[in-house]
Amino acid sequence: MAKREYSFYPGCSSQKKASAYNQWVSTVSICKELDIQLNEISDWNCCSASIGYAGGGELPRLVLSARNLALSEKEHPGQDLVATCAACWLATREANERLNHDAEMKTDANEALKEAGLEFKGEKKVRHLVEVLIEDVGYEEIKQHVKKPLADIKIAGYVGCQTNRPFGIAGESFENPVYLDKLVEVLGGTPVENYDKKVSCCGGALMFSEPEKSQALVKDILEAAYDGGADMIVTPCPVCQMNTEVYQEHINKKYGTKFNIPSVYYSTLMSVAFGQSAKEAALDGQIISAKKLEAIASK
Amino acid sequence: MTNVVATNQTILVVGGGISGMTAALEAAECGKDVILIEKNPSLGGRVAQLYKYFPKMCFPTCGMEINLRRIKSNRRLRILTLTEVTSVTGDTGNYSVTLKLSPRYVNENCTACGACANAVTAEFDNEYNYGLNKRKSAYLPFAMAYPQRYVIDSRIIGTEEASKAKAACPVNAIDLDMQVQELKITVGAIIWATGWKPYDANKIQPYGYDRIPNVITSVEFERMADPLGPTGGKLLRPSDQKEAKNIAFIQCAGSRDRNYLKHCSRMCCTATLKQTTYIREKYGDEGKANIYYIDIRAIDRFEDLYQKVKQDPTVTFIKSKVASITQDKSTGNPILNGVNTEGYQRYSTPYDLVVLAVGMEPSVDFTQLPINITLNESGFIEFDPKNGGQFAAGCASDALDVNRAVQHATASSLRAIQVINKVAGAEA
Amino acid sequence: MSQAVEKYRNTFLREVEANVEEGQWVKMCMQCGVCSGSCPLGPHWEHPPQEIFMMIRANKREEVLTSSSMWFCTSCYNCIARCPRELPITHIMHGLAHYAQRQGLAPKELPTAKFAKRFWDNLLKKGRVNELQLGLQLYFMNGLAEGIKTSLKMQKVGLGMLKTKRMDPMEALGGHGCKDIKGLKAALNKAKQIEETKAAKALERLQSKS
Amino acid sequence: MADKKFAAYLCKGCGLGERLNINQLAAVATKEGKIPLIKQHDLLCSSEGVALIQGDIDSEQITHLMIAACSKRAKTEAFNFENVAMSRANLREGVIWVRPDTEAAKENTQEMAEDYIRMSCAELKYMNIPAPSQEQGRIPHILVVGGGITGMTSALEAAKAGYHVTLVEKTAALGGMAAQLHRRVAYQSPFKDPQPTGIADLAKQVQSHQKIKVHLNSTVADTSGAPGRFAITIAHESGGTSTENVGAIIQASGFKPYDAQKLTEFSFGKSPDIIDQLGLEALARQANGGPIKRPSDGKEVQKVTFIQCAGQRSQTEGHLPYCSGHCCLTSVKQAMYFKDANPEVDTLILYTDLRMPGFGGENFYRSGQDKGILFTKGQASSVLPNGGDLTVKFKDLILNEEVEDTADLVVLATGMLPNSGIDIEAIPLKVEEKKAGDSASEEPVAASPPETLVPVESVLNLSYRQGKDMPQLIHGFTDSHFICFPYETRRTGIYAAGPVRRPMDISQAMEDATGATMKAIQALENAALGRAAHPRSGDLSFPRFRKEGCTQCKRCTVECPFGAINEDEKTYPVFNEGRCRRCGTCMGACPVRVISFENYSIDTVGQAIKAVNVPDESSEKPRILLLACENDTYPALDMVGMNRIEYSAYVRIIPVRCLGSVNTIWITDALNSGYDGVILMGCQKGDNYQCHFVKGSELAHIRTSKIDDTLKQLNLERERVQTYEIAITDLARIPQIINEMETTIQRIGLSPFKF
Repeated sequence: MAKREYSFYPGCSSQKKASAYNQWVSTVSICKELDIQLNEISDWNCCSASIGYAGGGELPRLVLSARNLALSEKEHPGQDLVATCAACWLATREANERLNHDAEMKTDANEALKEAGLEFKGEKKVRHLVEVLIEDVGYEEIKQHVKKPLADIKIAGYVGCQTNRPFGIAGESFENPVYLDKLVEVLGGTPVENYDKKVSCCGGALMFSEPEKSQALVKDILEAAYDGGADMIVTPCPVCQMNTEVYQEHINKKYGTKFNIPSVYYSTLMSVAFGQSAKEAALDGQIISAKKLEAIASK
Repeated sequence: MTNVVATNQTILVVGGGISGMTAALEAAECGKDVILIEKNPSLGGRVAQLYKYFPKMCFPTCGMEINLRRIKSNRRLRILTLTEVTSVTGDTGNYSVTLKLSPRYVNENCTACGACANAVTAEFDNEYNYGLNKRKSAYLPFAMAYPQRYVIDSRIIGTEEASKAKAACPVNAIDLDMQVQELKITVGAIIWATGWKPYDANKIQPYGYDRIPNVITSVEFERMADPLGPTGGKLLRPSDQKEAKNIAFIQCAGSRDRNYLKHCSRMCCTATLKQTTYIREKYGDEGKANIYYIDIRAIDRFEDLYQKVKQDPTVTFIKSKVASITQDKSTGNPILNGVNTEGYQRYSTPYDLVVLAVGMEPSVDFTQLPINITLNESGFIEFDPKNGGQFAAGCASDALDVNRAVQHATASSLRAIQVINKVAGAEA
Repeated sequence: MSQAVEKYRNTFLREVEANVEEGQWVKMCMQCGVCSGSCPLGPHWEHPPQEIFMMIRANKREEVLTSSSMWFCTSCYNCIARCPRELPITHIMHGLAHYAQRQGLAPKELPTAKFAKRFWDNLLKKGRVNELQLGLQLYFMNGLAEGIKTSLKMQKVGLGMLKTKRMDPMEALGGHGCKDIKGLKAALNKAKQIEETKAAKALERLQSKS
Repeated sequence: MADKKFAAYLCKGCGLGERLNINQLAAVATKEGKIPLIKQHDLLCSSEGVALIQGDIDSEQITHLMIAACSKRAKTEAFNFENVAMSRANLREGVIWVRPDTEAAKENTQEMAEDYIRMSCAELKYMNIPAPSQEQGRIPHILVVGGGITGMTSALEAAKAGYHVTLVEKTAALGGMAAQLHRRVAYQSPFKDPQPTGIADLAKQVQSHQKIKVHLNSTVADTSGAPGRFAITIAHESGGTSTENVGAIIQASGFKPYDAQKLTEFSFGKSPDIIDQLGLEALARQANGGPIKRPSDGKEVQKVTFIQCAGQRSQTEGHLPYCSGHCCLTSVKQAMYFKDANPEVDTLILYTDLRMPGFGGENFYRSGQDKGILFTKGQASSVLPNGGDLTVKFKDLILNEEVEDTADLVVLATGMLPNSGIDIEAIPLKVEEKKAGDSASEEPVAASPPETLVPVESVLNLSYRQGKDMPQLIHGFTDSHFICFPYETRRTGIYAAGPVRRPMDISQAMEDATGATMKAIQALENAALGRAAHPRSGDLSFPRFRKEGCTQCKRCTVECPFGAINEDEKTYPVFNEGRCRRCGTCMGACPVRVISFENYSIDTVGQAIKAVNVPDESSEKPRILLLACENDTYPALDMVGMNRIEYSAYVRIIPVRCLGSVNTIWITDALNSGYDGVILMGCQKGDNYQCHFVKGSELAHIRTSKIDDTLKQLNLERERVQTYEIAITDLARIPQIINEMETTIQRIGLSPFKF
């Protein structure tokens, strides 16, 4: 029996060979280290992120999440539902709260779910893995697992939007959450102080439809990290990670900048600090390689 | 031991700010026995920290002086400072109240000569100036403080500092052995004039009060404008002590906002109008005031002040709730970001200094006290017959300006007298 | 000014309340503008949220529903977090976009509208989103020539993703999916049906009253 | 009065003993002050010190004592002796704290202290212990003028405290404006819905209360007397009169609505569907919860537009410059009438600033929004009847466009005008010539001249020399000018309450009524004891007048800021002690110096001035007299001392009750005695006056401006007398002014009047 067990909703981007596959890999490795067992919901579906609205109405979109919750309730009773993807977590938590708050809506959702032979009860807590790490495991315990402190690495904690608003991590402010900074410190690194773009939007899903407008936002985020002397950016969100990492060349071309800064998941950071291998930390998943982490991992 | 004579024909007034002083004096000057308690070492409350009053731009110390003179010449009124209520039991016309008296460590021998302050070195944040400067650990809270007696900060008790203060006193006024006392009294009616406190600006995260040095609160600005304040009346930026000339005011900072205070704090609009005149007073045409507002609530004849300020070409009004404040790292200038909703114009404007017109919240959380009283959603005391012989006066009842608070306190005084007269069976 | 009679009536507001996600909140806006100032893509909005709310009250149905503005919502939730009146602005924007689309009034050539629609369709197919298919569709949504141009521009990104095993070319052909896709589809169809029935009823109620 | 027995006590504490030669000061008190009993003490304010003094009072029957220690504002709890006259020589804040502790400064500092001893002794000699005025008695009875919600509340609150009330209402029923309302704005949590006005119930309570006597169809025909002995003549419509003696008066004469006919741009009067807020109340009462119908054709209103600030907050001629405070709340309430009856009705409120303050206001606004009221920040420019409908033109300030909209009904949120009676300070009005009642008959006439804004009927009919009604503050309202003292009026014992005092809503008016009742009760209780009302509350002194010297010049009657002094048939002043605030303005005004107070007189100050030792010319030590208003300047001087800010050792300071009490004889006497300069410091005057007695500072400025003639006669430079307006915060400025006078004297030379 693992020390802690959760019902797990990986989401589309964390599937094998999807854009956040590296998050999945590193998450698996840190959970192993911390003795956390993530039980995947067997037949989960997409949450529609925050972009399904053109086609899907309010109720259909809620039903998507209600289905996942219903499955989790059925398969993993008593376990909190945990997600690693910001959008997945947000959509699921939102659906959970709204359906529990609005009896009529809940009845409607269940009427729809009946078609799939499911029922949403609304008895689960929906949590982000970061919450599990901070609240259930705690900084102290994480610190005890640090074998290779991330010495001399300056890291900009980019929290982004959806892990931060409208729910956020308990006790953190919307405008200046500090949990990533604290985590960086616990892992032996140096957080960038006053990183004032830490909760700015990267464009999210609009990177696909409005790339230029979104890249302008990413440019500011990267610039602020550079101004703060960051060696790399750390983020909890797959969309943030991808948007800050993969478009740097486009941005450089457009704005004449010379960005080349790695953007990593907090799970990758932790994995490296826990002394796990580059592969376990999914460092091979970096398009812009995190050389300083690689150096530590290979020590 | 402090001795207090009180009966069920005595009125207890809790809070020695302008409302409490008024309520107490009106009753005492009507021949009633009144006990006025104040948790701080001196009377005066929030108004003692104001530089000027709107709309006349007169000085609160002036009214304080009159009220102090009334207090000094009234034998019906007993004042206890450093005193708080810890419990209330009983009912209309017969309340049993427990008071907690904290030690001042200075007795009535004190002549306010200041020798103790000269002797000590330890300093603490000056509460009177909202922490904008330091004060000694033996101190007179402010120039007009009444009782005009020094205070020894309890944090130095038991240290060498305290002994130094004691040794320096030429009149043997320092008594370091003073202890907390508990006092039980009987009173007929209670007036809660517990007042307000400025909303904690740290909680208004988008405005970065906790992160951007040149973002300050309206109460701090008020101290800054005061020639007797921490900056000698200069409007100095905290980041570099440079004079701030182009200043933005953000209205409803914490008020009318479900994230913070749901209610409108009423006085902030007029207070800001007043504060723009400070800028004019210091710089003439060289200064600039920029007011970001939702509605300018300059009610009744305060409208005159609004019209006057509107005429001033150095004052600009922008209908907008500022979305966020960022900081220009090279200059330290706060940058206001948002949208002027009148005609939709986006702005990102730097200023030398930003003043948050912070809202008012009740200074006492009555839900945390063993006191049975009806509160509204914002924690203000509601007028409710169930409150019996307990009445709110001033800002304990709602966000009020000084004038209205005094008016309300005067009314509360009569309500208490009605209870007392009934107890006394007084037929006119 | 012949249309004067239409203005500042509740008609459109009621329609929004009946049809738009969280539409009942629109009336609570007090025009402070904090949402408009908080939006990351704000400068691209012809009408920022607070103005859209005012337009709804001014009965500007056509202008609102044909607007491109709400399609610039990145779902960053800044507006919600800061709104002093508790308006779930993000959701209202999504709801308005959805309703505009349903009414056939959404601007046809808007990239986000197309993308959002395709996202949903992609999702519907297998219950999970196929990033590559979605991406390819996206690049070609503006026609073949544009698509090839975009593909080339994005080529390096794609290669990077491939190399780091964060993209699977095989996904273009099939890929992940829900096992009970039938059940999921049935549930979604039912949900859609419930929603549309309710909206129709609400509209009927409205029309019978006025 | 029993024999005066004098004693002086010199304190050596707070450094006085080290800095000053106390024995020498004692010698001055003995030799020059002629005080028989003199004691020194190490710390006079200590319990031993106080006991020492009290012991002497008890055993030696001391009646007059001089304390030479700190400022008279300090240690008041310690030096608090009953039934004695006391003067205090301020050696601490006034001498050692403002002088450098150097050998070089010592001589001048000691001279300063010695002079203060001389001055205090001289003052004490001429002081008497005041006995209360017996002119009035205790009449636990209050007159309330006005039977609206304010008046009724006042009456009930006074009765609840055990006082009798006579309520005079000029109409046939109680209720006033509030009786015309359908509902009132929510006044308690959760502040969501319009509430019953409760007027009928209130009226019933008033009418059935044993302690309240109601006169309907009646007006106040005459008010004479003073607090504690007001005599009221009440005229009844039936023709008869009755009289009543009351202790105090509450004026709750309310307001009248602004005449919307003046708003031609909004076509008021051109269509019955364009109404004001009271008009809508009538419609709502008619509908009584059902659908509201428009007056023109009885059609159910489907769309109503409210125009806020109609004719208000505007500098346009004929408009009201102020905000009436309640109209936003009222319009929201009225829109709720429609919404509660039928949520489908469109209700649009056009506002520029929505003023719904406090906890309740904001909740009520939210509730209005929740009910579906549309709010638009918009500036209305016109309303025009258009067929059956109305066309409203406005600029939507948010959408930034000119809009032409239609409505079934338009409600103009017009303002309120106070029923404050006659503006006694306006330039003599022809209004005064008009007979009461004239105005009512000429009501609907168009093109009204501006002076009809001034009500022509007196409310109180005061038989006061200064006029029939209370002076108005601004825009016709009888508000107090003082932030800290909202019930201050310039007619002692008469308090305004409700919208006559300031624009306000019902909740506020009820609160205001209660506060005013408190003040009225207090005024009558203090009058009974012969005590002054605010701000010298408790003061037992009042002006004593030597009729034989009086020249009937009327200056005292004209200048009294409180209208306390009438004239008898021979035009001698009649003082009305109960009305007097004890400021001393009459004393300052009197050219023949026949007015004084027992403890503050021409002599107490004049002799102190003369007691100062003026050195001869050869010493080159000038003397400067500073007459300092004790309200703001003297506290400021104390704080100067506390902050150890130094100033010239040549100044001698005498606190005065108010600059208005300064009689020019003091100045001429000072100059004649060889003072080189005289400074007067009082409060701010003018429109934004800070003078606690309203006119005192202003009058002093006028009087001293005339002193130029005297200076000319004496062949003295005009710079030798200066008058300043000082604020309590002027800690830096006061020493500067004093030092500048020293410099001036150096420049122009010492006075030639030294002996």
